[in-house]
Amino acid sequence: MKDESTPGVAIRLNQVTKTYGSGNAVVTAVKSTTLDIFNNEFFTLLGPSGCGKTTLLRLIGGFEYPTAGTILLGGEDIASVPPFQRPINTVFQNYALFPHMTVAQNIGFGLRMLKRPRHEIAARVDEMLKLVRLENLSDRRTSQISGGQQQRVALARALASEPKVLLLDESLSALDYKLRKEMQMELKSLQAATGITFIFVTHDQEEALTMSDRVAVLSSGEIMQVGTPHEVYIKPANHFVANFVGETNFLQGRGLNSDDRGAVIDVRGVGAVAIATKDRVAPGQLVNIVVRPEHLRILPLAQEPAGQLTGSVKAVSFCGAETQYTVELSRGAAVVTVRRYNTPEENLPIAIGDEVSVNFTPNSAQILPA
Amino acid sequence: MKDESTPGVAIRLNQVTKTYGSGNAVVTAVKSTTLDIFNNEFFTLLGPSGCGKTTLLRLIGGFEYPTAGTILLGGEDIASVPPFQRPINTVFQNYALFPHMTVAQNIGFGLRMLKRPRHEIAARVDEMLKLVRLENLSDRRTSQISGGQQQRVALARALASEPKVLLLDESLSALDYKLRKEMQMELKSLQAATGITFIFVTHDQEEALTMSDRVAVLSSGEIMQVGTPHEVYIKPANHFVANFVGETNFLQGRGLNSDDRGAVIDVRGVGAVAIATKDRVAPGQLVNIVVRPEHLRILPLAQEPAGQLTGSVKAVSFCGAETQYTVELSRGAAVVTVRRYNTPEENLPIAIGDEVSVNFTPNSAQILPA
Amino acid sequence: EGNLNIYNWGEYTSPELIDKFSKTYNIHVTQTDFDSNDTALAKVRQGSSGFDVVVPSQSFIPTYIQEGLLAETNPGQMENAKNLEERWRDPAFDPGRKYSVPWLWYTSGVSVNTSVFNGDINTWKVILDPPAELKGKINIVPEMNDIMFAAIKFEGGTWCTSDKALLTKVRDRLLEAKKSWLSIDYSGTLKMASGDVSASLDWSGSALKRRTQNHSIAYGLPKEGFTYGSDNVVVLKDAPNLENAKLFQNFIMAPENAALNSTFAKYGAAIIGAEKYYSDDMKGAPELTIPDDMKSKGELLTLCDPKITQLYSRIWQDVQK
Amino acid sequence: MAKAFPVTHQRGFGTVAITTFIFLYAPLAVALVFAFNAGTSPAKWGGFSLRWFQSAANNQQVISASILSLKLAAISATLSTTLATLAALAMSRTPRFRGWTLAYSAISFPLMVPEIVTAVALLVVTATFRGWTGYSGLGYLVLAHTAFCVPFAYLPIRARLQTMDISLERAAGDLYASPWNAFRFVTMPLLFPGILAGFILAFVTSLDDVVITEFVKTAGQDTLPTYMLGQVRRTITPEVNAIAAVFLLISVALVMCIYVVNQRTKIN
Amino acid sequence: MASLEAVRSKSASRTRWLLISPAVLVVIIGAIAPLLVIVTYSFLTPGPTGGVNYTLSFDAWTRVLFDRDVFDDTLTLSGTNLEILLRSLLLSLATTVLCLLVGFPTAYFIATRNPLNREVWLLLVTVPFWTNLLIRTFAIQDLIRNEGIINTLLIKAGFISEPIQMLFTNFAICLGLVYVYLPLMILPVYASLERQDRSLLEAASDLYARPFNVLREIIVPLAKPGIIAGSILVFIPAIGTYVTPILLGGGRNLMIGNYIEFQFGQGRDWPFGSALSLALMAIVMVALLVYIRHGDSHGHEHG
Ligand SMILES: Nc1ncnc2c1ncn2[C@@H]1O[C@H](COP(=O)(O)OP(=O)(O)OP(=O)(O)O)[C@@H](O)[C@H]1O
Ligand SMILES: Nc1ncnc2c1ncn2[C@@H]1O[C@H](COP(=O)(O)OP(=O)(O)OP(=O)(O)O)[C@@H](O)[C@H]1O
Ligand SMILES: NCCCCN
Ligand SMILES: [Mg+2]
Ligand SMILES: [Mg+2]
Repeated sequence: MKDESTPGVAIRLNQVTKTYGSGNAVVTAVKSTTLDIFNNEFFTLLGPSGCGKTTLLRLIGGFEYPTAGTILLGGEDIASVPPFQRPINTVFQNYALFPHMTVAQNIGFGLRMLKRPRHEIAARVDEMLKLVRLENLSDRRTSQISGGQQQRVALARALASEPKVLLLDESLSALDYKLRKEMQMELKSLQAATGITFIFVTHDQEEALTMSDRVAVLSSGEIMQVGTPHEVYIKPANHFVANFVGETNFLQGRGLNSDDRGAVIDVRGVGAVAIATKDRVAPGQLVNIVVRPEHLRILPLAQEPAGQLTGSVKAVSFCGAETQYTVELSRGAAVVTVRRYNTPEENLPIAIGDEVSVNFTPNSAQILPA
Repeated sequence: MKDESTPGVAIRLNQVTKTYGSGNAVVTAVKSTTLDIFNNEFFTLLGPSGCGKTTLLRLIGGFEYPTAGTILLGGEDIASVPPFQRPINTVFQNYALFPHMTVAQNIGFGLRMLKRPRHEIAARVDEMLKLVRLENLSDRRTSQISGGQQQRVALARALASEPKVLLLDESLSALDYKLRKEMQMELKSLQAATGITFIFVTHDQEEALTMSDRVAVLSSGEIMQVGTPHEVYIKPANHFVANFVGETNFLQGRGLNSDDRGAVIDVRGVGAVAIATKDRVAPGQLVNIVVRPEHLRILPLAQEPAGQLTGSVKAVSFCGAETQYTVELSRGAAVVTVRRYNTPEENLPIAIGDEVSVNFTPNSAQILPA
Repeated sequence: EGNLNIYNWGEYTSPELIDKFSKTYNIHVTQTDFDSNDTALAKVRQGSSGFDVVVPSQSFIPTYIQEGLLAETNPGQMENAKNLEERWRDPAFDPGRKYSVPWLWYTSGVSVNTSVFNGDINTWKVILDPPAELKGKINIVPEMNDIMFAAIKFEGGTWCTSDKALLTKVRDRLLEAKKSWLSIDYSGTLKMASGDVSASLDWSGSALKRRTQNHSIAYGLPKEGFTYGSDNVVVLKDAPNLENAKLFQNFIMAPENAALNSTFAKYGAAIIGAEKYYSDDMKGAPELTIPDDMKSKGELLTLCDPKITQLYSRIWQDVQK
Repeated sequence: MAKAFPVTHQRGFGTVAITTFIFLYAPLAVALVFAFNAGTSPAKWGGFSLRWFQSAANNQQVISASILSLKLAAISATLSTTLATLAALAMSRTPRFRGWTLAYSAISFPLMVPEIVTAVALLVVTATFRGWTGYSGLGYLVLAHTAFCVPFAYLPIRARLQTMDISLERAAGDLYASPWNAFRFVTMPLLFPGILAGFILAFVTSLDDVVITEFVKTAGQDTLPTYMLGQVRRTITPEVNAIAAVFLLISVALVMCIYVVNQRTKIN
Repeated sequence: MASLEAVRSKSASRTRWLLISPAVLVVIIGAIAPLLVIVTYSFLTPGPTGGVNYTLSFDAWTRVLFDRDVFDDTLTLSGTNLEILLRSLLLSLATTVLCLLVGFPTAYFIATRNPLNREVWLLLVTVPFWTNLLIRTFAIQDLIRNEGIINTLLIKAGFISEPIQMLFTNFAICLGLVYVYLPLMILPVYASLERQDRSLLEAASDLYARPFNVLREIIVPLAKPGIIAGSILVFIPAIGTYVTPILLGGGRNLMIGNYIEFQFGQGRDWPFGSALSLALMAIVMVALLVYIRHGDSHGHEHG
């Protein structure tokens, strides 16, 4: 069953469902998921713990079999191909390096299993060691190298046999902050250098946004949104995505009227608020206005006439580069968070208890069904 | 030895040194440190791993004895007082809750050891449970409650016997992002409510800045700077503090001239740059100009005449709320990082390889000796 | 050729004898020890024990025969049977020697370390109502019939009595005496030399052997009555090596071979001409003869009626636990 | 000035511990010393000599008992380790399944029953079987030993498997190793210390057994322990100590062997 | 597709049982089935020459608790059987308690050494354990006999003039059992102490607990699973012991193990022996139940 119609697709998931258990205790880890992942793409599966990311990866890797649906690799159904025959390799979350082998033996393992000639293996291992900059550690045991180095060995090992697709399960979660940032860069450039399709799993939204060409946001086994990082952050498809990716303020209201260029929403306790959107909002429809904290402007009320929203400051939190203000809007409309960069000279003269005006431009808000 | 001269001081460290090991393998964990921590203060020890934070805390708690120097509690030398007689309690990093006791038994443990009457203990435990809002979990085992709840039990347990000083060692590090933010707030308000001196240890600069009245920044067993969060971020005392607290760009140059209102620095490959500072810079003196990434402005060179600095973009990294630009300044002056909030409409038309102009105002930079 | 599995009392088989037998016939010999006739019988009764020859006391031989445990090897007709002493040639327990060959003979009495106690030792009192010096230093060999015999005689009864009143006294006597006993142990007599034990219900040869190691040990035959008897080599019906077993039966009836045994275990052989091969310490040893004035007190031990034996055995169990 | 508050210090525990170690070693030391006694008492020193080693080496019964002991231990340790390895692999490399608890209880059963009970039970059964079949060879002992060695072999193997990361085998599969190759190149080398520990534990357990052997053996099947138990029916001489010395040496060597292997191959 | 998953799990299940069954089978044949046989035997009557007669009877079980008088066959609560059971129980409990009293501080001592030395100390505990049981028991015998080292030293030192009778006493049995099974106590207790989080001790000190209170309130309660495991591991073999009473008890201080053996040997009463074995099993099972109740709850019990 060759599917010639989609040349650019590396992996195609077709209505894939995976359930665990039986009887009353059925857990649906992946719910009829359909998804195309393209060649040469850095694709990320993002979602909270337990949403099914690992399961999806394991389905692709062949460690689990789908309960329903098909998985195509390069257009070919791979249902009956066991893991050790799939040209798909995995970088495991804990690296899973073989402790009884040296770095070089680890990297060469896949090729040895593929019965490649010795000299070819040796050459390829050298090449890989160079790629991940570990030439002089080739004879070390994997227990004698640092976490970051182990991660690079795991990568080299998975890449050595030139897989079509590389799967990475939370490969950076165990690293500390600095090392993690570094490895993000390295992964990104390795992907660019090798041109292999990377499917990366993380629960860290910043990591997902920074690294990926496209992101799929998952929740409870279902895909909520697939798009570029920018799309996902700026135009979240639903409440879940808006909330999970970045910090967000929600203002509940009802549609007043809407046309091609925007809508006017009646926010309880605030009044009419104009939003630039192409979506139509039916009059009376309950919706959420979504605004990011950094898109809100805050000013002392005394200093300036009231804008769209007014409220009183509940908390001011100095975070170095930024200050975060927590504002309770008047008449209980909502509690919103505002962030702004600190100026070097002084902080805004805003303190806890102050009355403030909070504004945003019509362009900076989104509308989502409530 | 009562020291009456300093009524507001809760803990005084006087030339405290602590070394581990002997012979060739001596490690100096704390180097002749002198420090006053005031009553009712939320004081934070901030520094990278291994800088001696825990050691300092353990010295105060009585688990280690200083190699040299004295520690005064309320003006009294406590060198020979064992931990179980010091009115100082600790919230351990891993909470160290007694797994074989209920929440209530944990909280009452200290009072029980102090042989307080039963009814007094019961009353105090109830009070503490209320304080940390865990009334209905009092009979749970500590293994049956969540991380955040455990942390609150640890707090309540340490507070129950009304210590003079509370020590908290990386008490939030183990929590996940959301919970951690929440607990920061709670800790802060608990400190305000009880009026007890909190000494808090963290390696997370954002946490330190957000929570503390004052921060001491440590490096290799020495105090680098003590001050309010704002002082430490905006006026770092030295290169280490500037680098460790927040992200920073350094531009190396030599003094040209300076007066009361500022200095002009000759930055290699850039030319004269004016900085608003009260510090005098001798002509020819090697200095670093320190600018925070969020205080740099970036614009396409094509769009606008060149500002102070020009360079080409090496990397653009989308992080959701912000985008980070890595710019290599012309003539190899430096590589700087620029951060700015994303606008909702579109990103800046700046891509990798673009020539850009990078500016900052004289006010937004600091000068530090190189 | 082949094997021979011997099941015998511990410390009762001369290694030289085994060596010699082994070399003569090129037979590999294995030995297992037992410590009482009851243990041996129990093991043999389980069946398929793998043993070829067993050496029970003559009192048990009728039981072995009745239960069909033995192979009829007719040792009385063997070449060396001519060496049998007259009084062991046609015994009541095995008329015509159809099954058994005498190994060694013994009397059952008490050995005492005279440096600890030098009063009258020709009485069961030594172990059943012991003087203060011996309390807590007494060993009893775990041979039920011997100890029951001693106790019944001490209480003035006759062997195989079923008189309840007397047996109650016997039981009480034993229970009382047990408090003075240190151990109920086959090797207890062996420990006399080392000082742990100072008096024991014992057998003649064993007593002699101890005396050669510790000269203050003496053997007494109780005037209340004592038993004598012999241990006999029989061949089991399910013996895996029947022919070798027969060879062995014949072999030990040769005087010089019987003497090897005697010299090792210090008991008297039942074979004519064995004496001249005895070691010096055995020659004229008092342990090996029954003095004329005691001859009337000696009884050849027989097993009682099974009902009575069962009664005795339960008394013995009560004492043991 | 002390360096740190001694939070783990408990008064008197050190003294008790040292006393305990003396208690553990004093009898062994005495027994060892008397192996070199020239006299005939295992308690009264009569000068130095190696005569009891010689005497043990010449004692036909000791030699054949030793050979049987070692043979039995080798056979039953090999068998039980093999069986335990298979079972441990199946029981810890798959998710919990129905019957897991049953299988686990069965395997650890011999650990929970007092030896004497198993011993008399086996006595009864083997006696009957011997009667039926007429076979009275080593088979009964091998079976009995293998059975009670299974849990001893199983425990360290399973412990090793549990600390062994299952993702290593997955990684092997991911890297084109067929299930057999994954076992051969990854599972087996990593499991080896556990298997070795299991084997040695089973070996020593078999070598050490008195009670079950005593009840199951038939004529000519004395192992060294049952031969030594038979010592209660013989004169005790330092020959026993000499045998003990040799066996102590073997045990220590085996323990050291496990120790070294474990040190070398700690899973990181 | 669903069937593919099903087929895989079915064949996996078959392989699994193929791997497990040999081990289980051997244990069944070599340990479990014989036990079932003696369950049957305990309800039969003794054969005249050992073995059994196939007639149903509860006599064996009756005799576990009651005595038929030697002379008049009246049933009374069996003083002697109970005495043996009680002695076995007391001796094994005393052994367990002594092992704990000695073993706990020892385990604690090892657990508080630095990690490198710990392994060596632990090795020192295991070496005697791996030495043949008989060898160890003989060693004790040599040590405590009247002419043994201890008595000789005491006499030489002038503390006593007559050797103290230690061999062939209950004390000797207890000493022997403690000696032989002590490592079985130390190892699990050590395991639970070694896992203990040092910061819990610091937390207790921080909260005004003096060292003894730290021991009582934190260390011991948290080591409870190890203590229970150790106690069970010592108790089971101690109560069923057979060799030690023979070698150190001099055959006059019988324990239940010897009494059982007696029934299969000289006593020639297999049903009664079987019933006694099963009674012993029952005691052990009760002990195990206690273990499962308290040992598995991770010691989160507080007294
Ligand atoms: N073998 C299994 N048996 C039963 N349920 C399972 C199994 N594996 C996973 N699950 C369940 O399936 C769901 C998805 O699990 P999965 O491991 O894919 O989540 P995840 O997104 O990787 O989470 P995490 O970020 O915590 O790793 C969860 O509810 C999990 O409990
Ligand atoms: N018991 C000890 N023995 C020897 N050196 C020690 C000991 N404890 C700490 N050190 C050393 O002292 C220095 C300070 O350690 P400390 O634990 O106080 O650092 P820290 O700031 O708390 O680090 P982290 O953030 O990693 O907890 C380190 O170099 C450490 O290696
Ligand atoms: N020592 C052997 C004794 C034999 C008694 N019949
Ligand atoms: Mg996962
Ligand atoms: Mg620390």
